[in-house]
Amino acid sequence: MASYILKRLLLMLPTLFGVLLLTFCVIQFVPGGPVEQMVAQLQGRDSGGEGAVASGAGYRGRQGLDPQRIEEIKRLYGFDKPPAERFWQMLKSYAKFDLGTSFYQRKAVWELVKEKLPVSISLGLWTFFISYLIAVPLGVAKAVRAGTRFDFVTTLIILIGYAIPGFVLGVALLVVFGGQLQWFPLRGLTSSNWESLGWGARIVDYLWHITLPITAMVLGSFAVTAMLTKNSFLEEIRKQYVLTARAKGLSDRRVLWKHVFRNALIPIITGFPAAFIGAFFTGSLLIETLFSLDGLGLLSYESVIRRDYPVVLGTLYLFTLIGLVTKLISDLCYVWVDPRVKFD
Amino acid sequence: MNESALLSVRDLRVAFGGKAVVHGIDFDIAPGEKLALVGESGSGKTVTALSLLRLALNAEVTGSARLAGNGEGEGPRELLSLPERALRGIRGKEIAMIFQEPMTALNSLYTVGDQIAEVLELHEALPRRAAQEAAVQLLADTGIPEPQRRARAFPHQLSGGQRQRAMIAMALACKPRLLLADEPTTALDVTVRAQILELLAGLQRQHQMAVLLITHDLNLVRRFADRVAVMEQGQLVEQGGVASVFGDPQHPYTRKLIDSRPERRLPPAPALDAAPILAAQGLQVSYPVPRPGVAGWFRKGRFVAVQGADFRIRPGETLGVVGESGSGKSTLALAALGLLPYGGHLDIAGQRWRTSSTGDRALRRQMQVVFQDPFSSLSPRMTVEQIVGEGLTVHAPELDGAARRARALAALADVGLTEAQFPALLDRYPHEFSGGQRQRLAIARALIVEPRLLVLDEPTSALDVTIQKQVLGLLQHLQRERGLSYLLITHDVEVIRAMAHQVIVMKDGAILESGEALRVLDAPEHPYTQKLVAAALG
Amino acid sequence: YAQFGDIKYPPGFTHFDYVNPDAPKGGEIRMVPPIVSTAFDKFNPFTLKGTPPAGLTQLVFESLLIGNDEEPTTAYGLLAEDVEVAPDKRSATFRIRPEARFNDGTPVLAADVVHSFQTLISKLAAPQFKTIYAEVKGVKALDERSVRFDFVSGNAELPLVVGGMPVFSRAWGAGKPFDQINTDLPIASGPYRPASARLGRDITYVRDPKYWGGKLAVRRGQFNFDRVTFKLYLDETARFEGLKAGEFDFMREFISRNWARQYYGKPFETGELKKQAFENRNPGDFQGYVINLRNPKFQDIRVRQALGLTMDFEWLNRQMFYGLYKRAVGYFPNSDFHAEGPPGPEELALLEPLRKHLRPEVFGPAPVPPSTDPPSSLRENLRKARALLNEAGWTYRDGALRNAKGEAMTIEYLNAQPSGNRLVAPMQAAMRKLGIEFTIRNVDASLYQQRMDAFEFEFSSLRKPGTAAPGGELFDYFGSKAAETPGSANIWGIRDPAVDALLQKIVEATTRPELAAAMRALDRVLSHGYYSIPQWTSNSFLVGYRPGRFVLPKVLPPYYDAGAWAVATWWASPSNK
Amino acid sequence: MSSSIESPLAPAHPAHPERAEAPAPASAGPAGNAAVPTVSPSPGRRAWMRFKRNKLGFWSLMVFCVLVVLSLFAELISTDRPLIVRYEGQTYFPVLRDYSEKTFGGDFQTPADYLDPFIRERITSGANWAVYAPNPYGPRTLNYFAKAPNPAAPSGENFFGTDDRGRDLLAQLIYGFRVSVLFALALTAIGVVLGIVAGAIQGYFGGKTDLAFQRFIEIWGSMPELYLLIIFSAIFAPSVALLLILLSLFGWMGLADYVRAEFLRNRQMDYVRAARALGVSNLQIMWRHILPNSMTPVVTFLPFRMSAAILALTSLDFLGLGVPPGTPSLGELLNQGKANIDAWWISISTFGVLVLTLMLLTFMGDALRDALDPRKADL
Ligand SMILES: Nc1ncnc2c1ncn2[C@@H]1O[C@H](COP(=O)(O)OP(=O)(O)OP(=O)(O)O)[C@@H](O)[C@H]1O
Ligand SMILES: Nc1ncnc2c1ncn2[C@@H]1O[C@H](COP(=O)(O)OP(=O)(O)OP(=O)(O)O)[C@@H](O)[C@H]1O
Ligand SMILES: [Mg+2]
Ligand SMILES: [Mg+2]
Repeated sequence: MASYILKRLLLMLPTLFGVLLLTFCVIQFVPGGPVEQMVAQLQGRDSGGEGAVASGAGYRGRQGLDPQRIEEIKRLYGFDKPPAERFWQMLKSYAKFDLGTSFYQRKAVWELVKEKLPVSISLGLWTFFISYLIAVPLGVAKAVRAGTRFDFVTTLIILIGYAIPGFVLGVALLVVFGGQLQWFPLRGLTSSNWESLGWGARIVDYLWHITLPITAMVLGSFAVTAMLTKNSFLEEIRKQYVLTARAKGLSDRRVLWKHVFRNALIPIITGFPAAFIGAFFTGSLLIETLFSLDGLGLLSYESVIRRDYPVVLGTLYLFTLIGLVTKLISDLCYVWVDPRVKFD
Repeated sequence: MNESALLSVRDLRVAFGGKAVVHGIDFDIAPGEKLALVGESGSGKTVTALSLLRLALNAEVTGSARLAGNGEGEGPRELLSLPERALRGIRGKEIAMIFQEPMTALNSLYTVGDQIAEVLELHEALPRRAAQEAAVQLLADTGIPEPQRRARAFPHQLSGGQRQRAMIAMALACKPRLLLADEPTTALDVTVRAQILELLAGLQRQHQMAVLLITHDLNLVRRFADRVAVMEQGQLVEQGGVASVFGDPQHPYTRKLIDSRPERRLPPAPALDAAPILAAQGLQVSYPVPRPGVAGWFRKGRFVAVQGADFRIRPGETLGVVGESGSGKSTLALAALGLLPYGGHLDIAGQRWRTSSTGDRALRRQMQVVFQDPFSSLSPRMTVEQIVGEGLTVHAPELDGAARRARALAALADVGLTEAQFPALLDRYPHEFSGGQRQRLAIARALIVEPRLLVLDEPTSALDVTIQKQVLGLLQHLQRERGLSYLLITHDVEVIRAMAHQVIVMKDGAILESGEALRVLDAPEHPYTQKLVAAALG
Repeated sequence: YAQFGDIKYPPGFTHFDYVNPDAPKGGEIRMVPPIVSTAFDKFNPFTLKGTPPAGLTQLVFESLLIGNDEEPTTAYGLLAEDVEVAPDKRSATFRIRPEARFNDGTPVLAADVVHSFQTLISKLAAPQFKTIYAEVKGVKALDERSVRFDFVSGNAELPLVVGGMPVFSRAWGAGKPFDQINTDLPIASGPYRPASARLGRDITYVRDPKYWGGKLAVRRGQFNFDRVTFKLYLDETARFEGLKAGEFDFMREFISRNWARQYYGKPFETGELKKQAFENRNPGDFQGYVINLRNPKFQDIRVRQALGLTMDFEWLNRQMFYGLYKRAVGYFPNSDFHAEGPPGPEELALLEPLRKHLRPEVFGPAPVPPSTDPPSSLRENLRKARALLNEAGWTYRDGALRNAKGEAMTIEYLNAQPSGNRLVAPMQAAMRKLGIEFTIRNVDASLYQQRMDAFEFEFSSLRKPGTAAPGGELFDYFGSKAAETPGSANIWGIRDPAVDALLQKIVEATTRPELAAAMRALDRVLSHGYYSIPQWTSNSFLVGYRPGRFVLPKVLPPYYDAGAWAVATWWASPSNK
Repeated sequence: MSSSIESPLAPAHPAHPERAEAPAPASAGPAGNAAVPTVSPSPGRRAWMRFKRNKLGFWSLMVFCVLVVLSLFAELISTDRPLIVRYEGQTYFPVLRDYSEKTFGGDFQTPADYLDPFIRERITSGANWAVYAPNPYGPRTLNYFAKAPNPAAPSGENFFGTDDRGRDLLAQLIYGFRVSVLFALALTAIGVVLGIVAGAIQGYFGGKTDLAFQRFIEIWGSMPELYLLIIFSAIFAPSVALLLILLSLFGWMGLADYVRAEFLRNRQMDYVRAARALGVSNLQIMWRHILPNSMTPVVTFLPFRMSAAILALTSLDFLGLGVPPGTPSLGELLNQGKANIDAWWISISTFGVLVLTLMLLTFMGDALRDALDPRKADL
């Protein structure tokens, strides 16, 4: 086993390399790089939507950039060097866990990620816990009562929850509970006077802020887990060892939770570490935008759209690394949960 | 109705999807009584036992099964209509059950120790540690060597007999008032079997435990049971004291049962110098086992299950393998088939067998196997037609669907499964059969490809004597006609006597003795063999 | 100082007409920035990377001169008490007020001005400053409080350009390289300073009680709030709900549909919120669909004219804009640069020499975009369009509009804002009636930029911000040279000697009437070229605000930006404490 | 027995006295008698019977099929072209053929717009008549002559209202359903096949194959999908097919993980060993023995993958990478719903269609699972 782990750890190096290389290559072909982005921003040209109202005059002077200025910007971004050299430099600094700095923000990628973590963790972990805590028992209950009205009604409910896209639900929640009823705040993770609050009040304030976004995210996340739980349970529940367990006089609950659970939820249990870690590092772009939360979802999206390559590659590197480790952990979990499984 | 009875069953009927398989049976068991239920394979014995605990899935059960009060404030209870909750208090505690197929009946994700301890924690409210220790003790009582280690093993790491003993330990954990033992000793060698019977008898004496013993082994019935009930096609055709029934069988089926015993009608052993179809030299197999402590993280221990085995099988010859449960017989067979990595040499029809588990197709066709636990070796989502016919699709792809069906039906008929008996036989799934029927499916599956060598791991353990006779007859017939060779693993000395030319005796992974079957059985040299033979005659 | 010498307020004036000089100080105004950004991450608005908080330059940084909302080409002394422009307009000398102070109490000196200028044109600052000050040769501190800027050419606009330069203290950032100054609070001379050094989603500015310039005429009655807050919302729906929920006070609406459909409900009924359109006379932006002349099929003016006929503005305005917009006409709407009717004598004087380059129609009335109001109708317009196309050699056969070579007329609309798709749908339908296949190609912003820079498009949409003081930048938009320069703003590919000549006249204009005449002539020529299909325009700011908390000045200035105007000239009502 | 509740844990026979009589009549009922067929149905038929036994699933399948078929004939149900026109003694079939406007006395040679009041007037006045489709709008038809600004609330003219550019919402839903569902079916089918194949290979062979394949998946999965889309959209004009290809390149990985896990577990089973001993080829073992026992996650994910595909179709729209603009799709309607919250008819109706689709798919999935599970009794 130890040798297997070692093997996997060693294999991470080529994998990381492959990931970076591939992405780096792809990036070379993406039309419109950061230089174009910046130039567009500086020229203030836009294609005009509906909004047709005069904009106020800013600084006076000629707009537009001359080629010399554009060269300067290129140098600033290091685009004057050939790609191979840039890639090599990048690898060297990544080996030292130096992820570089953003093109658009005066911040190291590390710092950016760190900054966004509170939001992503808040959203991710809560959603994760709530959805698992509800979905798994619900799935079990559905399996036990498969085909009954309960099963039907809950299926209906979770599917409705699933079918409403998070952002539509988010908007609805926002309008009703934020705008109309004003029960919940509309944006952010904490109030502006958070610093001055006591501990208890801080917690309340925090929970108060995350209620709506979490609700919007959670509702759609049950369905898959619940259905998977249900179906796996149905698969297992008819096996012979269930009979044995019942012949022992175990209560249904115990049979389910102890014997069937472990067998049925192998995929879910083994996916757990990955999902758990994933909860830290994934964001939800639309919910973050809607509730003005500054999280990783937004960061990744914006960096992709704005061609902020250091952030794109840096976060990719970081997350791939974490992803690889968690995948290993979940494979190990798999062996741990099911002693019959062997990888070789 | 018998007032003194511990359990009295009246007009019990069981049906699956409208088709009745048990047609109203009545019987009583008195406290401390040992009732044997014998009968043809598929006659409804298992279903009857399961119904008593209301564990028969998809089954419609009617009738009555009344359990007497336990003298601790519980009055008599009607098992078939008791609320689930109350029934749960009875299951495992007052009535325990030993299942027929121990592999599938154990949860493969928990160690056997955990599974035994669980009952104790539940019914005796023992703390965890104490329960674990008690579990080890129970395993030891059933005669499992190294019970400490085996308690930490997962079911798939145990031999068939060991699993069965784990089941027994689990059932006996709470010293139930009634034990439903469904073929509890099929996978056990005679010495261990004697030990188990001793254990049961002890409990029965001490706790007035009643036993409903379902078995095909008439010797066992003779030695163990007080009374016997004979079942045929869902009907109880005869019941009474062992002596009276066996001494003076009334029903023709009973008579047939008693008169059936395997006959030795073998072709003469081939010449000793004939080229062997299978030759093993210094065959060695070991399993990785976890080491305790931190060391286990880095290195696996190895448990040597077969050690330096030499044997050879010539065409038309049967090699019998007998030996203690857990001595490595199944391991030996799997290795011989190339399904396990092994050390040493293995030659098949003069060709060196590759260590890889895939092997090549042509050689595969020459060797077939019947696994010890038939249920788990049948794909749960394939129909009988697919299971039995599969060998043909692989090895005789030229046949069309209809021809395949015909061949499959013929093979099934050979082992006593006919469409007349079982409507829609070919479209059934394995779980819809009884233990013995599943075993016959496995045999049919192996025979249909007409191999030259057949590895049979306890092929008749779940068969009643009449069917057993039929199957053994078939095997002998094939050997005579086609010169088939068999590697036959069994605990039943009578089967060996009837079938084997050569025999090897195994204990603890090593071959103790080998030679001409009749010679070994009649004049055993090794003390273990002597004990074995003595116990069988016992 | 005035570019064209037309100063409204004489020396010694006390306040601008559009402010209330006696507005009480105090209270708070909470705003949202009009553009969406994720977070504020620096206090230095002059470097390339990062996002400074909204309002920073207006509230914290002051310049030598300050304009007002009435005269676009005039500025008055702020930090400078006096400005002298050399007769040849090749230099300007500013004298700094002795009382001018930075917010750390130190006086504003000539050296600070020089420092600011040098910093801004250095590599460390954002590159556009270098472009802005390209025509400034250098700057020199003459004495402690006098500073002279030297110009490359005698352009009358340049004193305004340097006068508008933000001035900050040399001490800001304590000697760090300029691009490292991020979270250091700016040391500048404005009336407000950020309330805390923490950056993030919101920013509050507090009024500096020691602000040096509160009594100046150019500041009198302005910047009355004690606190100015900007709050960030990442989502437009959330922002609007925030307005309704009372999280902030003032919001501009850019989408007519929202204005018409969403600005109602309880808060509006109770009067807590008010929706109001504030008129302005700001030079309107040009906004229109642009046609790429580089493509042979659009080189025929009749084809372009026919395309223009397919747009049914009246329908759009009725069905989609709730009647809030007006049809845009010409390239410089809502200003005195807009050409109307037949050309006036000054224009004729400019056009006459170019007659050989011009089509005769140019000397007639300026073109008016087709209307579908009765008696004319879309059907009528389409008939005309068909006639024009036929003349140009395009006829309908085999299921498409084809030219002599049998090529079908297809038009691809390159678009970076999918929300705009709905607006071209009717045009698409109308073109289909003519047999033109109009497809929409959505691309992401970067690709759009790249394609536009390379002029690889057929049909697109453009917004050119209006300016009250046009100048050399027009070469970039309409000049022949720019048509060949990739990345230039002449995306039409206009190559017209007449236009070039008029552009030259514009930069050479020395008086405003001269400028205006040249601009009108240009507008006329461009409009007659049918290079674009003008879209729509509006001359009011749509604003939702909380009337209970504010008192508004009585007079509306002509040229202003709604947000800045509110922050500067509104004051708190008694209930706003 | 068919009437009794199929609860997996509760015994199938009466557990409580009050329920005692329930099964008896059932077993004596027609189901009980018909239970001894002499000619047995094939396994496929038995699976189908099990499927049918799940009423909900069966009816879901029926409804779904009807909806899909109807939407395939959308051109007859919802189109701006009249089905039949009788004009000046001649009969025309505009649904089937293009007629130029000139045919009906209009000005243009291009195909006529039959909703134009001008044309409408001509083909319905006097002896002329026209039969319009039940919903007289096509997917791209602007209701140019509507009275209310867009988006307009439901009215007699547009039963479901119009969207934000004045297209009939009902037509949008019908065509959007068709595009979305067909796209989703294709994407799901491809994804499932690829996912199963990849997962099966990894899980079954394990060891080096697994290691190598997993690395490949890791690298492949980290490919910046969005950039690829941007690159491709710069090269090719976006189309549904392009999107289908690109999305299928990445859509299979999640499922592959689950299938791999199931295979890793099932390959250790005795029946696999038995098949191996029989000499069955690896492919056959995977296909016949392991796969049927590893289908749970696949069946579970099917409906969800479908709906994810429906959403994916337009999640990229705002980048300009989605389907060609103007293609009706449910995702686009959802986006509109968000942008126009006050136009409730857009979100509600789209959402209703989505939920309905998802429900039908899930219930079908349930029934499929039942059908695949022989341990579920078949009558
Ligand atoms: N789930 C089921 N569905 C349909 N038929 C079944 C089912 N389980 C058992 N049967 C049938 O019921 C009959 C009785 O089965 P049972 O398991 O009781 O036999 P048995 O007496 O224990 O036989 P054996 O000695 O072979 O184990 C058999 O014919 C079997 O085919
Ligand atoms: N996967 C495994 N891992 C570790 N030990 C194992 C494993 N499988 C079997 N063993 C051990 O190997 C020994 C031999 O097992 P095997 O199954 O060959 O016995 P057997 O002779 O067939 O016994 P029985 O008659 O009870 O079936 C037993 O002690 C068993 O505990
Ligand atoms: Mg049985
Ligand atoms: Mg064995």
